[in-house]
Amino acid sequence: MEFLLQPLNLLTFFPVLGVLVLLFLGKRDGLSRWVALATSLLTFGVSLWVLGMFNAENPNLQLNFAYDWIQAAGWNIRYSMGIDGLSILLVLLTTFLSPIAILSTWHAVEERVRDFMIFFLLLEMGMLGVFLAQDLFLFYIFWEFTLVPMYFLIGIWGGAQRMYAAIKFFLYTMAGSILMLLAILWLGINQGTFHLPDLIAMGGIPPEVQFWLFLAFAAAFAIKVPMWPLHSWLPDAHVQAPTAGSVILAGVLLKMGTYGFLRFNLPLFPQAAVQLAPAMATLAVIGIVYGAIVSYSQKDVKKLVAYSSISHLGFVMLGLFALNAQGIEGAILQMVNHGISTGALFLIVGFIYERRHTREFSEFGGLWKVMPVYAVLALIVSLSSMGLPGLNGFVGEFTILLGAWGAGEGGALGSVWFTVFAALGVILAAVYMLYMFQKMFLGPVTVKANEALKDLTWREIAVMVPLLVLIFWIGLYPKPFFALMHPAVEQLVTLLQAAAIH
Amino acid sequence: MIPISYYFALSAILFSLGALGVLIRRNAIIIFMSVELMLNAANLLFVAFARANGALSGQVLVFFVIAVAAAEVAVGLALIVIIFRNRQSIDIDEMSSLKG
Amino acid sequence: MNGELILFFVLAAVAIGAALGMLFSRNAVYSALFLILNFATVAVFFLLLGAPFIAMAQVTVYAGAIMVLFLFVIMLLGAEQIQHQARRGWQRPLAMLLTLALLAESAYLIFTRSDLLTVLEPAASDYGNPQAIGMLLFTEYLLPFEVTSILLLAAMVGAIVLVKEDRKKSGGQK
Amino acid sequence: MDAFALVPWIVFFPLIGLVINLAVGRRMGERFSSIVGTLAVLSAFVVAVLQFLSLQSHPHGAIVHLADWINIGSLQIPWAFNVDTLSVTMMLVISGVGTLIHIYAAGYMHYDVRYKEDPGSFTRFFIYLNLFIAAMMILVSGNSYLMLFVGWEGVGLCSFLLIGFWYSRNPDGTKGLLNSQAAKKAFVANRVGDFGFLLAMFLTFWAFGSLSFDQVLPNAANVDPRIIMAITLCMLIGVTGKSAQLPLYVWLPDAMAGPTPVSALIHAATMVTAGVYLVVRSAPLFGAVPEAGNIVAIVGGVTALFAATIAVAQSDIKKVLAYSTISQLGFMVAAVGMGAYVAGMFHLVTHAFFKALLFLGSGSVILALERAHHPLDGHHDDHHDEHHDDHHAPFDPQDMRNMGGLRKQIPATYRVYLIGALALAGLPPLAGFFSKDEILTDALHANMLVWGLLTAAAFLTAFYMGRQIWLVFFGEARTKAAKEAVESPRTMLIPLGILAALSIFGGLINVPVLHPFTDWLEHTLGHDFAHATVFNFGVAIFSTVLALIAIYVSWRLYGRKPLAAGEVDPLKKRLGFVFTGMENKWWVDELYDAVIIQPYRRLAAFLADVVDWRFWHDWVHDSVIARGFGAFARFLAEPVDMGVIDGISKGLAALAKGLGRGFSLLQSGYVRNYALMVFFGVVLMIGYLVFSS
Repeated sequence: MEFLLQPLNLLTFFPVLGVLVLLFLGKRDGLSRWVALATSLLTFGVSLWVLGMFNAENPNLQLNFAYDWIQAAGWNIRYSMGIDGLSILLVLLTTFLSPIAILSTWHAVEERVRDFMIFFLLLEMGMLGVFLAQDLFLFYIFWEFTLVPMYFLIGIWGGAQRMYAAIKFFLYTMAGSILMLLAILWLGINQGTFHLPDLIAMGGIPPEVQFWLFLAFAAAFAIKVPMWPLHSWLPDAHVQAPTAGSVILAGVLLKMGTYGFLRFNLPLFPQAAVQLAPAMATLAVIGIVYGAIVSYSQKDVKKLVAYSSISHLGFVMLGLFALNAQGIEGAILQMVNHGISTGALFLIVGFIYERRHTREFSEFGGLWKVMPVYAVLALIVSLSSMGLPGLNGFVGEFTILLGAWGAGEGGALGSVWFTVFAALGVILAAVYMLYMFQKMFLGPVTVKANEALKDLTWREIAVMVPLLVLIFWIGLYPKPFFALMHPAVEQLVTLLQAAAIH
Repeated sequence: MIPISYYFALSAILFSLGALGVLIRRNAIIIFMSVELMLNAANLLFVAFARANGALSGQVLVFFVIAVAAAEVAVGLALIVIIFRNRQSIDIDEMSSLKG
Repeated sequence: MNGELILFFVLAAVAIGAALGMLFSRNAVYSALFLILNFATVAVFFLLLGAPFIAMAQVTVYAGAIMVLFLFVIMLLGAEQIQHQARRGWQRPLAMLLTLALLAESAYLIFTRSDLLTVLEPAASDYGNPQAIGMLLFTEYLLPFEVTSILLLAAMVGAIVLVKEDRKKSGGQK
Repeated sequence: MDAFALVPWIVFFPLIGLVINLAVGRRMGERFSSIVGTLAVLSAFVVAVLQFLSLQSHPHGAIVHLADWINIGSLQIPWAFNVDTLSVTMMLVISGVGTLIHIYAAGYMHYDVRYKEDPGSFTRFFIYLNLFIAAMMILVSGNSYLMLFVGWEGVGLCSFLLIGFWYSRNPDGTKGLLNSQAAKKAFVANRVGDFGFLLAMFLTFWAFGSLSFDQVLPNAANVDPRIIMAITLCMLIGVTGKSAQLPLYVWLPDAMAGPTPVSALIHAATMVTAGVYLVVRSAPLFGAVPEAGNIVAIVGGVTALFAATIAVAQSDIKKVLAYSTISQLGFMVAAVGMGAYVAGMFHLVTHAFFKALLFLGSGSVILALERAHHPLDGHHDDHHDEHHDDHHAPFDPQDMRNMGGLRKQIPATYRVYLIGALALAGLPPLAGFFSKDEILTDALHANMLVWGLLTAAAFLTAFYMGRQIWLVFFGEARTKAAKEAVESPRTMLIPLGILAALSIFGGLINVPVLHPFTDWLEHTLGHDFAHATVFNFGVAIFSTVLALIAIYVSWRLYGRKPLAAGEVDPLKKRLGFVFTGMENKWWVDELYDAVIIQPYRRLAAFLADVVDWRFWHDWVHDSVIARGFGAFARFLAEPVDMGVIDGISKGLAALAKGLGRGFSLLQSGYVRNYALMVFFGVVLMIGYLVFSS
């Protein structure tokens, strides 16, 4: 009982409660939806309760607890969880996006609704576990666990090529994870513990070993992010996944990669991080520009959004490897921003897909006239995604670029050219986002089928409103968000600076 | 008065008979009953040794064995019922889909 | 030779005989009845060994509940007999051989291990009474006890689910 | 008692107007929407006036902190407003001219939405306008570069929305994508500029440790001049984007696709001057590195002349004004580049008056023709699309060749337009004369090259305005619509009258000798950057004579013998291919298309289709990895497993067979066999335990 009453355990396993209820429900679709929605909302409530107990001043892990778990054969594996400024926003993002995604499936998923909801809630549990686990072994278990429900979400409820996409997603991610598993085992055996705070406090991994461990961890995370050129699974997975799956995939699952860098690579291998920062930043910048250029040439709306994710996450990676407070805080905020904006973009695409069952640009045009509310929402979301000041995307991108510039001469990156090229991405973002907006919403209505389209329903608007509120809130008053993460980031930056001097 | 070796011998005989039943009978239900017999033989030995050592733990263990046996019988007989329904037979030799 | 020893031998003979009877009856119903007899004898052994609670459990649960279940199933399926048909000729002799080997091993153990010759002393008056067992069950063995209840529940649910006919399927198939 | 604390309301009022219109505007009708929109801006104007009055007693202004915004370590950027003479000047211009244009728009859009067959868009227009005013106010009143940038991009967004206001049409009114194309072009060109601005901000922050004006500007002397040089040049990129200078000016002519009030408000009076404001605001930085100033001045001068040449040959009434705006912005940029900040600001203010007047006047002319061409009353009102296009598509109400003799039909418009044109041409004593003269005087002292460029541009300015007046208002009507043109309603004429008055008397705010505007700005800029220019009679007389000559030449060409319908432009006969070049805007759009846009498109297609999809996704992943794995698996299965291992087993055939038979007997599938084996194992194990002890 004590185990479940730990706030973080309660948070992580709350979705499972819904799964249990669903298991006993039978095949009642309507009820399944409501149960899943209620569960995810309650989970969000629990996460707010955790937020209430969270002390933003404290840079360390909070609400943490650890039980001995697998102690056999000299292995010191513990069941350990904790939350701090690096993860709390992502936890909140997860619990926030889940009910929205569930609400968006109301009419989109008609087959095997109960199974869908079960997988979805299991996925939520897995994601929360990833963000909360503080033991490498436990983390790995949650990390791999998330693959399973996502595999089924894509493979059962996806588009025409779903099996191909699902298997590719699974194999790609697994391949990276195996290297990480090896690195985890090395750490656990050589350092005598799998417990992350202990490992960080212990330090003392020789730099040349750090280098290889860093790369092994990076293999898993870079695929998840995905960093260029390991992004090939992403367009497939996104295009084939159902809308709710895309929302969660872009909103949260990709963040697991960047979060992994932040949580493990930076503090565990600080010297390697300093050493490899320019290389990582190079890949990040290539990703930014490449993603933006490739997006422009897409003919499928959802694919465009998928490629834009590569560009956006490039910003996050650049911010992380600026290794200074501005860069990292900007990166964390940008993770949240991307979750909100790109999640919203996928919803936008989903709305029109439900109506027209196509996502080809050539099938649209002039939708503003037919669906004005939809168009305005899409405009705001597009603007947020391309970083218009006053909306959320800008705050993140600006602080990242500012941090990266500061890491230029004499900093972790060694050159300001990273930032210059990354800032080019800001221009290119406008090019492809406006292209998308123009192709879909502006101009005359050219396709007959579009003339009678219905504007958004109240349910659809209700799905979007929370996202819009956050878009404006973060854009205009991001202080509370920065306040949550600042002490933890400061502590991490101090650690990294010490390593840089070393 | 009665040496423990007597009980040991009795238990061994009963156990061997149970094992023999499992091996030579083809009726699934009888095989099942033979398994119960083996369990019983073990129980007897448990109680006997508990007595010899003056400890009650042996008896408690027997209690658990009985409970587990009850559970096992419930599920096992259910399986037999389904098998019979599907194949109209409970001849254990009719079931050889595990053949390599 | 005192009375207790005589009782032991008589009961042992009955138990072994019942076991053999179970083993070699053609009819499964007879087998079940023999087995009940065997269980009852074993229950008496339990009483002799100062375990009245276990003896009662043996009678009610084993001889009562479980064997009644067996009988039910046998009669329900009408599977008292199956035609004799020796398909695997070498199975039977091999089984006999192995059983004898096991018996031989036991005999060797009995004759070589001196500690098995301990004679059981009369037990203390409160040894093995239900109260003592209960104390033990609800203190030291509380967790296994509770787990057993879950196990029984699971078995019950499992049995029901297994045997329950799928309404949709049965309509089409049968 | 000062009213500085009220300053956030210059942003809030327009936002409130916006929200009201967004919520109920459409339901309440046109009248309501226009009144709410106008009142919102008027309220902002009142606040600006209060600021102005407060500044009379506290000329150094105040910084009003509203809320925190981005706080990360040393990066501290609040939402804070900066009230000083410079920002209040801008506020007054924006809200003042803005109010007039809102009133005008109420009249203009009433017709426009009907011609475009979308009456519901009326409210939308005012929502955008209010949003624009709010963004522009943030731009001019923010106390940090970042807040300025918020407004900077915000007005860019509004510009995008308003250029593409008729998003389903082409500029000539037919259905198509061209308007939205123009909107996109404007946004992207601005983004290129913003890229420079962003870099400038990064440099500034890491050099000064802050982005607030009150911490950056006073410390300009303490920072390495090379860094300041880099900052100012990066800012220049931003300026060329926003203020439509070479080489990023190309979006502004296309921006004329927006409704005419938009052209007046955004693309003439306010937004495009933001770049000038930025340079004036950063005067201490530009002042610290004169080389940067020179580059700015030359960019401005070249732009001024370049755009003026194009304006000469345009036949679209709004395009002439658009290139004229670019040219005049060139004047301002050149001025501030030379360090003549006051002159630049002065010209900004007077230009806002007379260019707004000209644009609104041109709107009145266009509407007059449009109303004559297809009257709204009667059954014409509910035209069907096809019918409408059949009859009216070829007619372009903006083409000056379709006008002529309008002076008689629309006399009120004619009069105010003439005032505006003369003010732009720089004839004394109109507003344009004083401000342009001040710039030329400063240029004479600062940089002869720039002076030459600007003087030539001024000559061309007078010429093309003369040409426009002759073509539009004099001679005989060249079309039926021009003959029947209808004067615009009073809601449009009143703002025109007020702007005409301002164009006449606007020059007084910095009249020579008294120069009150210089003193006013000196409070903010300091004496170094705001010193009075001594009035130079030589320059004044020279430029006036030049302007008169230009007007005379234009009369010789267009006034003496009015252009007949269908006749070729007389200048074309004289200038030949030069005129063709001017007419085609020196093919800059085509050049950009060929050098930047098409290659980018091809690059994107190449990367997306060939590199990312066919090479990386299909070939590497599906062919190399997936098929490679398949081949490897087959290799293991067939040659390795069947060949090698089988080969070994053949050598041991007998044994294998025996074993195989034995094991296959064991794997009988019969439960009892398995049980027997288990039992066998048990007996063995027990035997071991028994006999080993």
